[in-house]
Amino acid sequence: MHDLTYVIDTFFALFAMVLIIFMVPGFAMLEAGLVRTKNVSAVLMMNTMIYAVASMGFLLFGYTLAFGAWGSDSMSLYAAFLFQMAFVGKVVNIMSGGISERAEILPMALFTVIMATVLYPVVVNWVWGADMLAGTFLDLSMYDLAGSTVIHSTGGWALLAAILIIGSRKGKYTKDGKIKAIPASNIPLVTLGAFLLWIGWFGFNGGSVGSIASKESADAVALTILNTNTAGLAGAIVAGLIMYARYRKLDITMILNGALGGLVAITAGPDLYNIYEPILIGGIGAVLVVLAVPFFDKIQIDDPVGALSVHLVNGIWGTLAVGLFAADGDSITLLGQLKGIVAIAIFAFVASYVVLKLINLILPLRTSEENEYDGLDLEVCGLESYPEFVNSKT
Amino acid sequence: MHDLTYVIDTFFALFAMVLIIFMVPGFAMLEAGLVRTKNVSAVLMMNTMIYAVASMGFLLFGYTLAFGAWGSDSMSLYAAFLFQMAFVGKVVNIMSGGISERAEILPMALFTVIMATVLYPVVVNWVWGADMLAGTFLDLSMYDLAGSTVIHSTGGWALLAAILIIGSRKGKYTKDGKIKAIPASNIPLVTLGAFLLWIGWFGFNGGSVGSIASKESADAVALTILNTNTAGLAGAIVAGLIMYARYRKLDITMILNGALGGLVAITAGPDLYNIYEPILIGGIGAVLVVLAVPFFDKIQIDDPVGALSVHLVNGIWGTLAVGLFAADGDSITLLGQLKGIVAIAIFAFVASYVVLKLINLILPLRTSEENEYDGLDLEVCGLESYPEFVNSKT
Amino acid sequence: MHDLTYVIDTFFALFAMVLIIFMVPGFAMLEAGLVRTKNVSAVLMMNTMIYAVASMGFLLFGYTLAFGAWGSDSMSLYAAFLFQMAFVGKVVNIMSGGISERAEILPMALFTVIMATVLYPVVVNWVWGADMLAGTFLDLSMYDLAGSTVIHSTGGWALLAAILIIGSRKGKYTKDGKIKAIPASNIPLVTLGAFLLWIGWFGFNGGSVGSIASKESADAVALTILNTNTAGLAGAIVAGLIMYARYRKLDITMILNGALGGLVAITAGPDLYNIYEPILIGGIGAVLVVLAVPFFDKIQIDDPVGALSVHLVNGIWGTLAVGLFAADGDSITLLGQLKGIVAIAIFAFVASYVVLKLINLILPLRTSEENEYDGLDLEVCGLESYPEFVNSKT
Amino acid sequence: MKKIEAVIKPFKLEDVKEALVEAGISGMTVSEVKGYGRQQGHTELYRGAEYVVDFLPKIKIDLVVNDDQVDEIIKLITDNAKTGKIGDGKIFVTNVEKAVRIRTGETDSEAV
Amino acid sequence: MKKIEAVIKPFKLEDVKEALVEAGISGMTVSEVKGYGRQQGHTELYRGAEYVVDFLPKIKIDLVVNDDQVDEIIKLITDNAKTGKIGDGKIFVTNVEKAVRIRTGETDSEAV
Amino acid sequence: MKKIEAVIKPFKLEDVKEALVEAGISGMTVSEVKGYGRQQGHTELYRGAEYVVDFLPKIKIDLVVNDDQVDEIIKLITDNAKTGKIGDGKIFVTNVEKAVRIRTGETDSEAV
Ligand SMILES: Nc1ncnc2c1ncn2[C@@H]1O[C@H](COP(=O)(O)OP(=O)(O)O)[C@@H](O)[C@H]1O
Ligand SMILES: Nc1ncnc2c1ncn2[C@@H]1O[C@H](COP(=O)(O)OP(=O)(O)O)[C@@H](O)[C@H]1O
Ligand SMILES: Nc1ncnc2c1ncn2[C@@H]1O[C@H](COP(=O)(O)OP(=O)(O)O)[C@@H](O)[C@H]1O
Repeated sequence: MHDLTYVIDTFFALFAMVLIIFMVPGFAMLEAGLVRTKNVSAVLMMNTMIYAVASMGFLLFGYTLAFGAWGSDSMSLYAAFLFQMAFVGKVVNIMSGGISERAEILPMALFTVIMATVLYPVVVNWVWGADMLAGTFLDLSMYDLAGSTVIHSTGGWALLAAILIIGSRKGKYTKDGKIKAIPASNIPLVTLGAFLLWIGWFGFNGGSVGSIASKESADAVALTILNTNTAGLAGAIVAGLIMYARYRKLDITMILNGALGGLVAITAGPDLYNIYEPILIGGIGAVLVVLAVPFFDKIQIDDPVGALSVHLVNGIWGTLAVGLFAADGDSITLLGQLKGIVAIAIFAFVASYVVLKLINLILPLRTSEENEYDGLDLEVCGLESYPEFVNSKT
Repeated sequence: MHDLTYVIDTFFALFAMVLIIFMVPGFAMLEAGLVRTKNVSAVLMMNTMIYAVASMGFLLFGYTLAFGAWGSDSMSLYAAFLFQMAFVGKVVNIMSGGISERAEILPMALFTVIMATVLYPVVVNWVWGADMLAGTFLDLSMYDLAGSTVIHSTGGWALLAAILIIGSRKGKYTKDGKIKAIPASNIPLVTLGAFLLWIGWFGFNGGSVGSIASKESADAVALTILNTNTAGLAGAIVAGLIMYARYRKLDITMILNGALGGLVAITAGPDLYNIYEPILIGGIGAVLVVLAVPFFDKIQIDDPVGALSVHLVNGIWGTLAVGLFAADGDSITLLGQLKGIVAIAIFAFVASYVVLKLINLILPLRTSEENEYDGLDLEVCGLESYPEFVNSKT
Repeated sequence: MHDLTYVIDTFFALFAMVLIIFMVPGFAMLEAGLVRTKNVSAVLMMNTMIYAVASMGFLLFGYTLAFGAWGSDSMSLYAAFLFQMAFVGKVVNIMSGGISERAEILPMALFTVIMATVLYPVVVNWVWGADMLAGTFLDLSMYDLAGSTVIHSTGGWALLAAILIIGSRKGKYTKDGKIKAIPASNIPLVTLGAFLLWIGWFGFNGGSVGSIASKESADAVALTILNTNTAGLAGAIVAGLIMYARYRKLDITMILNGALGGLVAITAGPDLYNIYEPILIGGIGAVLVVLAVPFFDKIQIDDPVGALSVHLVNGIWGTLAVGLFAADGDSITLLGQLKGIVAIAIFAFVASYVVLKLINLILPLRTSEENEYDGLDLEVCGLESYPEFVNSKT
Repeated sequence: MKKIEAVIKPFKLEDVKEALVEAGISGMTVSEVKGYGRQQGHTELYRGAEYVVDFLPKIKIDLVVNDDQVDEIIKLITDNAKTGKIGDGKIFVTNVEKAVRIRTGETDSEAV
Repeated sequence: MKKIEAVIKPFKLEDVKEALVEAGISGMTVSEVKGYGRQQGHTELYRGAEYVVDFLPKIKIDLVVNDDQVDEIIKLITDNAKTGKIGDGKIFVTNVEKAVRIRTGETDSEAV
Repeated sequence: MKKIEAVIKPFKLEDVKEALVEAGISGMTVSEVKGYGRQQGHTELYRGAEYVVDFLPKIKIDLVVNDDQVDEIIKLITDNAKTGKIGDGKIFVTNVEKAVRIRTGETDSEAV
């Protein structure tokens, strides 16, 4: 009997891992669709290298740092590793999208390595893993099933640090402080990417339950996937309603961002809610996205893909939501959630800021003005993404 | 032991559901590729909102209406729900594609809600579910494993009703009755979408077997997926052969439509056939598509994505095929199949027609001539789908 | 108990098969992105028809030829068939990509049928299947888990034969022997395709272990998928490093080719290595790709998608690697691997060459110069792939 | 000979072409351009930020004709491209000193 | 009337347009072209093979104005399109014999 | 100075460009246009409905040269763009009154 649960949980972890890997093309397509044509290949290359470098770093060092040792009783240790590995790149993905169209590649690659092998593993160790700080006042009791804070906020804080250092794209804000919209170049790619992410999320959250091989855990997994999906649905609907109310337009990019915001928000506790609460949690997630996108623009934090609004803001909201809707007065409390949010915020932001500043001294993070105008594709990849289509560089 | 079959069937239902969700980007990419560039974002938005609104409506009301109550002994009730939920949007998808490039969004959103929460659940209740009409002369004995009639024809009849009310795209037919081809804007997207649908179909039909956790049901699932695939293969080959015979051209859009037609045709009984019959069933499906596309054009039923030919015509054919190839003289009869087809046809067409006519009184279904010329992207989403590519609006 | 392992292995085979089917759109998108816009639909049609025709041929004849008879004790025979069927098209895919932009469709369709029903099944019979040559001096002891030789080299040798017969694209090499780059038309499609292939590879290799339903086989499957992924990661990283060292450019097309090269290289023995060896095997795979692409160009073997470098070269390397890293002195030896490589090389190349030459007599493989200039889309499919985008034919 | 350059609304191209062909014109060259003028561009919205697209898509027709055809052609284009709404476009006439048909080497009025 | 054709670097279009509009120009027609000139194209790399892209993207502005505005407009364009680096582009002036506004039938200087 | 406008078949651009460059021409501007003419467009097929694409892709080369170069250039273009089949295209010559190099302000024959 034990053998079969071992088999089923291994199979399930592999299934979940495969779904998460769909998020690699998911992020790549989403971001390639959101940037201008002249930066598309650079963004695709960055996404590919992030997956490669971050996963490799996690194999060589990160996993041991996070979990102390390789090993798993309940499933194949290789499957357990693969599932965790599938998460790593996401943290850096979240960040790389937000600084695209102006960041140099080499320093970002360096940061990817540091993030994947040190910063993120430390966060995982702290919250999910070996817990090196157990017993100290920094021990965290935060509940964060699949990483609203561990993945999404961590990536978001690193992005905020990077944007503060690197600045906004040339032409995004006029001298007199007006915002110039820089539209997405390929909406079908954006949509495809968003849905690949959505599907990947079923593996992300469902797999985080850790086992499916008993009646209870099968129910927990199914509930988790149901609630994950519901939060995404609610996010899309609410974002659509707000856009329609304000502009009479059903802006598809905002609707998809709303859905992704809902998905981030549910990620901390999809197994804890009843089947209706995710409507509220995802819906509020979408409200936050719709408010945050223009807010960041107003304070001239230039984030071409909306990653801060989706991942940082909703990473925080999702972690809080667990404290609000699922506190049990014992292991899960609003205060415990808050403490976790703040502790990780400080660590992720400060560590990223310092590391990026140091890298900036040796390898400037910002590309030259000329490269930025010509587009990073030529500089970085040496090619054009759509060479046969006449296009107007802006 | 029972626990493990519960676990395995839950896992399998989740696996099947994930495959079906790939049909959401599948439909979106297929339709975004088939319409002109100026309507691409509107179509993508519509597909996204259909998934969101229809699934949410099914969660809040539709499921209870269809199945009487939540609950399942053999697997997690959440997984059972998710699998059924994954079907809902498809019915509306089938319809929305066929009226794209000229339909207003708001009335269609309203119809989506009504379809997902009332019309489709009634059909499900009737054929698969709680069966409110059991015992009356309207009780149906039709065999329809995964919905050739319940999903595809229902969506097709609703589409036919909509096209009759809404009319054809401006410029599609000249005053003297000639047909003007309006070519697809992006063939790779069409192909990608068709294959995502194809893959989703494995979950659609395979999952409809309902269980995999015994030797017999494992065989039934595997046979179902094999036969589903074979019908798609045959559809592609036959459509290719006909196009080549008639025009010396291997028109990829028709080949893909042929494959989809074969997949619709097999859907009523993929578990009932031997491994060769699907070649015939899918092949005839493709013949029907290749004949139906110009036929609908001739009678000036303007269906930009070929949904009537694929889903309605083959939904009918597939349901009939069960009666022809798999009648057992007892529970499955040709007459029983026919009765089901007709009953659902009348209900789906009349109900859709009436509801759409009523909606049309308050919110006109047809967009203004100017919006149609400029493209719905600007009107509906406020953006262009490929802003950096110079294109010629036609 | 036996029933449940039957169920689980059936489920697992279906899961693996579904992943492999993602390689159909994977190859299609990769190749559609790599060719010029004027040949995109022809390439998509070819990929679709290859899947359809090759799979159908395998259902009707090929499978019996390869395995002697239908049947499986350990899982549903339908699932066992489906898993094997999913492989077939790949062999022809590998080949069709490399001759695109100049090959006529009909003769290639004919070759597809012969390849799928005779040539490839003979190879499978020889290495994996009924083994008709058992006992003769041609009996092979090569270890090739998922087909570095059986699939990738076989397809590669057929491609080499085809390119030798068919020649290079007009304009690719100038009269004075200079190479003219013909750039890819759509880089996001290339990237999407590569990742769909990557994900499909998990099913390809993982499923080839043949069972997951015991602790040992669950470990073997998980290790296989882990090692498969690691080789891809290493391939991407090493290709990136070399391109940067040589040109200061991180050419995304080469990075993706490097990853695919690594994946091909690991395919012969992903279950035999420890978790670090794949880094070396995949890394060397990428080195070989980066060297082979310009090498083939230099000797004027024109391969638009780099299939020879990825599949043929690394198919050989991967099979050798098993002899180098995993020889056990008994059933697996370097010599045994070599013998397998050479035997299949001779058979695949000679048989393909002869068959293609014969076909060439009746139906010329090469399209007319005018069709080549205008693009195959018009000739073959009768349509344009992106009709609304102004583009410059080159 | 004269070159007539007409900038028109894209959806009028089909009508204008038909009219020109009926009038016996045997050739023309068309390009996609963007026009700035009295006709105001539309406002687009991108993730909550509105912006004005002030260059509108137009079609430019280049047509070389004999001097005596100019007025007739101008009338034809005007009649068929007019909607009466702002943005209908302009016609400009310039002098062509020489015309050559590449295929045959014919020149001037034989070339067009 | 004269037609001013200016071939400029694409990223200067915005500046030039603003300057023209401020100077009271009410219309212009813009197209995307590729330029060959002293400015060398860049080298691209495709899977290890380098190649030169020698046609560079440029923007062509067509502007019909009254004779007396020509010099002022040329100066305006020159000032706003200049970067001082090779490839800034050219301005050509040709004579326009007739202009018509399609919407109203107005001609010549009333038409532009 | 004269402006030479040549409408040619796209696949001849490379040959024409090479010939012009060899002849010492230092600049030209190229655009993608669609041509209607004696050359019949091809028939396309879309899901069983056939339709004619009657505008064919062409390339337009704009080239401003000194008066004395015109004939030589016309010959060069004619020789290199000719296939002898219908649709080879046309060359039109117009007068340019003024030319300015934006970078330096040089005018007329120094500007081209
Ligand atoms: N002075 C000009 N020079 C060149 N093109 C012009 C000029 N004025 C207008 N155009 C072109 O004509 C188009 C229509 O002009 P507009 O002022 O919008 O309306 P109308 O044609 O009704 O006067 C513009 O979009 C532009 O392409
Ligand atoms: N003789 C010419 N006729 C037409 N266009 C020209 C001519 N010479 C240059 N151009 C255009 O002007 C652009 C800039 O010319 P170039 O020689 O590169 O630099 P500069 O303008 O600084 O002299 C070219 O890209 C081309 O579009
Ligand atoms: N009167 C004209 N004015 C402007 N362009 C023309 C004219 N006649 C032909 N053209 C251009 O020349 C191209 C070739 O003309 P066509 O009549 O097809 O063949 P040919 O050049 O052999 O006479 C056309 O596609 C069109 O772009």
